[in-house]
Amino acid sequence: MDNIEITLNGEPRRVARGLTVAELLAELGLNPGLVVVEHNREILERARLAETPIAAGDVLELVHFVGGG
Amino acid sequence: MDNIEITLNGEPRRVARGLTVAELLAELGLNPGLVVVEHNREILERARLAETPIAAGDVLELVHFVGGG
Amino acid sequence: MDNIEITLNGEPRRVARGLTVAELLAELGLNPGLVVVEHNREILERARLAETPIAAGDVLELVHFVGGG
Amino acid sequence: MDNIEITLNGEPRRVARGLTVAELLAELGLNPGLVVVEHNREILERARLAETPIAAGDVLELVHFVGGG
Amino acid sequence: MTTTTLQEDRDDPLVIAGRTFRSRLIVGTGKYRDNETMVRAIEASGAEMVTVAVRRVDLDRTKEEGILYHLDPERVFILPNTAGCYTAEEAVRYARLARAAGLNDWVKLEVIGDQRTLLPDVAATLEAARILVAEGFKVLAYTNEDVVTALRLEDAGCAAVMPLASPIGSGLGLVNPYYIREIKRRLSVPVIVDAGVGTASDACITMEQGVDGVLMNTAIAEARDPVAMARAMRHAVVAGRLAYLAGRMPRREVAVPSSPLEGMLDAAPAGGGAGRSA
Amino acid sequence: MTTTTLQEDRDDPLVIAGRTFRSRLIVGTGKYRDNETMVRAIEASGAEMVTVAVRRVDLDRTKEEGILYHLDPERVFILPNTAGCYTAEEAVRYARLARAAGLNDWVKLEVIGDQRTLLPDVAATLEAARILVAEGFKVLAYTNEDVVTALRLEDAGCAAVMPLASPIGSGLGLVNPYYIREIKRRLSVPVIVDAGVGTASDACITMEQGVDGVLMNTAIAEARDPVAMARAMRHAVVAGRLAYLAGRMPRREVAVPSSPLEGMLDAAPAGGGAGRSA
Amino acid sequence: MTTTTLQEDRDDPLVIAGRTFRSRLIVGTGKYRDNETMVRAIEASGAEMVTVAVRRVDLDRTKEEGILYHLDPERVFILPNTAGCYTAEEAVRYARLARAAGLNDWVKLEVIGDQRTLLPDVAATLEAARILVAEGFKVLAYTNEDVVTALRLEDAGCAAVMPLASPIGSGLGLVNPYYIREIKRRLSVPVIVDAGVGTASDACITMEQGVDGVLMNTAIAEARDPVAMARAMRHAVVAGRLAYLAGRMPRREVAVPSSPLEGMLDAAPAGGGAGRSA
Amino acid sequence: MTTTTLQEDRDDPLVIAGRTFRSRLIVGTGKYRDNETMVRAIEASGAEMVTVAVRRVDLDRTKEEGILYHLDPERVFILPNTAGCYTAEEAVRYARLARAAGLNDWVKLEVIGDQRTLLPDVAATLEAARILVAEGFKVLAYTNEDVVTALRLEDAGCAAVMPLASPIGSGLGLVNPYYIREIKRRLSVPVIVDAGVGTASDACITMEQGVDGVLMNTAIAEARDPVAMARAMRHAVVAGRLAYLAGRMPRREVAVPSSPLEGMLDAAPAGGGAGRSA
Repeated sequence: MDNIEITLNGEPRRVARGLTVAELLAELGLNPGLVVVEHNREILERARLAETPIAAGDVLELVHFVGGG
Repeated sequence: MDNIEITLNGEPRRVARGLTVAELLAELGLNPGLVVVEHNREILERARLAETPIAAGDVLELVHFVGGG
Repeated sequence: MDNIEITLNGEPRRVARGLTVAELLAELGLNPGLVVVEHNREILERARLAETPIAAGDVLELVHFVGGG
Repeated sequence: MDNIEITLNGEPRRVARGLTVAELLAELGLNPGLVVVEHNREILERARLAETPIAAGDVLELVHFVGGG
Repeated sequence: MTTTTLQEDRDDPLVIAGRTFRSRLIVGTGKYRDNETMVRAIEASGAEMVTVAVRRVDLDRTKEEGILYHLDPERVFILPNTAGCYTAEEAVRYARLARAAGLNDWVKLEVIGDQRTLLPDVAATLEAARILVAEGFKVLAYTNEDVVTALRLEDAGCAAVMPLASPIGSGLGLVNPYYIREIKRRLSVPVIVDAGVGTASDACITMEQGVDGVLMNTAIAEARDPVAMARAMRHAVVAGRLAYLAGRMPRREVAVPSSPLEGMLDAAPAGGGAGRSA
Repeated sequence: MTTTTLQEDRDDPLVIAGRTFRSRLIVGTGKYRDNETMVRAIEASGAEMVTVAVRRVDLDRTKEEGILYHLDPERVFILPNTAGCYTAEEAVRYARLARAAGLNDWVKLEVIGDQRTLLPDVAATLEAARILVAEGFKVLAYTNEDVVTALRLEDAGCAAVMPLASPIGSGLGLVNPYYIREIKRRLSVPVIVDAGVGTASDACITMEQGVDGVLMNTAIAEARDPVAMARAMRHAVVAGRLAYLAGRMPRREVAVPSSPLEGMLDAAPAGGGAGRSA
Repeated sequence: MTTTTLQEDRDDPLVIAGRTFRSRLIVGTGKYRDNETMVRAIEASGAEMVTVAVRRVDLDRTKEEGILYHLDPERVFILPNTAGCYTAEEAVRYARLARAAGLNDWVKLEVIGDQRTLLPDVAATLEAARILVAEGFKVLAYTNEDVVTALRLEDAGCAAVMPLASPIGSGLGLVNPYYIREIKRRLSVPVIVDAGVGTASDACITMEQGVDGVLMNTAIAEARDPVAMARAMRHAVVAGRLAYLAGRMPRREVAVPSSPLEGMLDAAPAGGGAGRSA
Repeated sequence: MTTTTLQEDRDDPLVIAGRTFRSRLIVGTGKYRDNETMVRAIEASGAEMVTVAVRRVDLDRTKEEGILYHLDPERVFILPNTAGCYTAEEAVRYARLARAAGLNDWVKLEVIGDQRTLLPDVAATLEAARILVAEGFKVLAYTNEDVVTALRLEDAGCAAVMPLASPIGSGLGLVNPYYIREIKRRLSVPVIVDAGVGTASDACITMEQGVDGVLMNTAIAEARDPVAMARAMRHAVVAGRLAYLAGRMPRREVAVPSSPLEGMLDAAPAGGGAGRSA
């Protein structure tokens, strides 16, 4: 099928063309409520996860809170 | 009346001849339960306060507990 | 006689018109070798003390080394 | 030849009967000026080293100064 | 068993950016051997605010899930940090990501200037603080013991200033009480001592300087028994705070008896004096 | 308001001469501005044992009445001291008078050797201890930091040995932790550090050495707010004890981050780097 | 009377900006009760470099004349400071005036950030250092204990970096040996500890950290006998330097005898044992 | 190269039992890697008195010969010790043997009470001191920091009292300056601090307390470079002594400038203020 390459958390990754960020999170089994998405260095509000398609070459960072001091 | 001189807590004092230690405490308004009596350098048990007469020249120390560290 | 007003070490002072800085130091009994002169916020080299006239309104600072830590 | 047993610095040792302490030191190659002799728990003055014979069972301690704090 | 209250209520509460905390102890959530120990230690510490870091989700799921699977933001206030950032720009980026998580707009600002000591880059910290304050963040700024920098962080609008007791994770305790007292004396915003505490007495001494609170992580997480140490720290912070408020006795080089001198008995007649031996 | 238990119960109780105490803090009753403050401070301290002195009754009634008008021996254990005694004979006399009061046969043995420092006369203390132990007293002996003397007091049958932290009433705190740790390491009977504590952190540090308890008077009585300081001391003793049991982290001269190093985002593209300023 | 050399020569000399000094002690010239005491104290200190301040000539002649009436720049190297400056611009102005005096192009750069503590404004110090280095000055920069700032001052081209031991004139000694050791470990240019020394042992401890030198003024000028203290400081700096080079013994909490254990005599026969008393 | 005198002569000399010493440093002769190093270290230390131990001659000649093969009693005063003795009787025996060597009738009296800490048995020390003083010995008594014991040793006729700074060979330095100051304040005979010094600053701090001298062995013998450390100690003792005599400045928590406040130039016209950056 038809894939595109993106950079996800620093790693190259191929995803289906036309996939939205929300779909990607679902595919990754991530709870959108506990993850923050940075899309091409811009923070992507949760409200816009479903309406934001992923384009070839996009740089996505998925972050959350971990133990720290 | 007929008095004798004793030393009470380091001070000379005249008391009635024949007075017992218990009577002295009563005279001084002291609660025998909260005072310890040393009679001529010997500790006087409470049980014997009433039967112990005071003789001329006796040295009596009346002590109790006070605040201390 | 004909005087002008200048600011010398922060104080207003009247000096003779046409006086040079070198003459002023001499008048003040200062050894030019042990004093540094700032003339209108510019450092004045010793070589130029004699050729530099003082004009009305000039701001002169005469400094030297003192005890310090 | 005829030997006797003594205790020298805590060790049993056989020496010739009639040997003096001075002779023992010489035999041991010790400088009498740098050694102190305790003979049967009594300090033996240097002056008496030559006149003091060693008897069977004697306890001799030969001490000197060593490095210490 | 004996029960009592920690009496934090006898004291004014700690108020940062309008939010009230009864506990003056803030704890980190890093370096615990497991999440269960972390949760129990936080509980034992009595802390009402904990720090967390912002990191990438581990897509391989080999590592633990996010901390919010273990902590309830309703029960303990979450303070995101910018730990690991070496520039103002980087710290600002992490702070924005943290706010986007939707919990609150607070940030423990850390801009490190040196990898070996983890001491702050004070100029970059100041720069980041100004940017974040302008964006409406409540900035709690980690800094060194320098009162000049502390005053500028306050001027920049930080909600709290957090000088260190000694380097992060060192456990050296409060090395410079003079500087910490001076910072507290000069600032109006809360002063929270952050980093360097190694054991309970370090926390106690720190609070005795009059600061508003203490933040720690390693001292609890790396103790042999983190839960017991967390409880120790809770008591130590209360003890130090109360001692500061109570006002200590003066130090003296001459002894002063605690029992009265008067009222002693007449000494034994000469000839006795057992105590004269030796 | 937040409530918790002091958790003294998580720890083994302090046992002296077969008697159990949950609190490891023992307080004196001297030098208070008034009896009401003393009573409230003792209550706040959570102490279960208090020391008292033996003195002549004041026949002119100008001075306060006996302490037992204010303290209930049923609620707090009374430990009579021999404060102010300079010979073994004198101390023995005071101990016997104290026992004759009928409360118990315990005594805090003090034989002072020097008026300026109030340091003990160790030879006389040892002599008095032997006499009193032979008479069936439970002897808690005040002594200096010398482990040799401490061992002999234990050999003499003392129920507890009480080395000082620093001179009585000095508030200098624990001057020689090495000696105190050594005494604790070497003795089997309880070691109670007596005298010298000045503020909460002093008590906390002292307990962190592993000793069994702390005895103090001036630090509380001479604080600006004795009741608050008593509460501080209660927490400080628990904090120090728990920290000792928990096992502190190691001290390091190199910093160690509390937040993970992995999982950081890719750095900003070159050209950014705001933090590079200054 | 016993004579010896101070043996500074056994050590590498101190080299700053290509200039060699055998003494590692630099002294100030301020706060002396009179010039004669100052001159004698400098002589006694063995210092080869002294600091001076730049101030207005007193036109009323009420105050003392310039310091150069008392010090011979041929015998002692003059290091002008920018003491009292609160901005980079001001400090640069004073440095230029100092250089115009024609002695040398060195400057002890001080930009103060706070009047109460006299702690430096590190950002302004860095800014002034860059300007002065560009103008060819040999800059010896007074700074705080922050290694991040110290590294930047080195990067800026300073000839020496001078962190403080404690605030100017405080006499609190070396409060933070960790930071000072770290600065020395990380920098290549000479590290001179400036300010805070109060007595000889402070100077000795400071040198034991391995730094290249110590600068002081108040500790000598305000001693009861400044000349004797100057001599003390000379010895203390040499002692600390030599001890650093010699490498100290390890610290131990267990005693180790200095005299041999072997070679002891056989003990007294039983029944003796006088020492068993007590 | 710079030369000076150690100026010990500016001070009153140290006088013990009528004998005068210009150096206030006494060194031990034990634990050196070889005799040549010992001899050079003693020379470098400037010490005029050294301690030695009394031990059996090694009849197998496997061990080194007596110390007098290496030290000239004409050049350095020999002080025999009773190190290793655990009873008064034993110490008296060693002292008599030492005197029989014919050098002098001095003894450094040591009666150890505990093998782990090498702390003295004060009762046995006192007993031995009385016996030896009665036999005409000049007794220099090693003791702990207890002023009560120190006073009794003086009363017993000791020529000097030698409290420790910390346990023998520990290198922990002066742990309890209060006690040492108190002993010095109270005694009339010379007070020599014996044992515990670890590096030069320890010796300097010790002398700053006002004591008459310092005795050390391990700090020099176990330094990486014993000869350099010996020289360091020589300077440190002189530095500490001079600082004590000079009278140190007061400690302050507020800074005080070293350069004059008056005579500053008029500030730059507004608009300048480079230093306001950051």
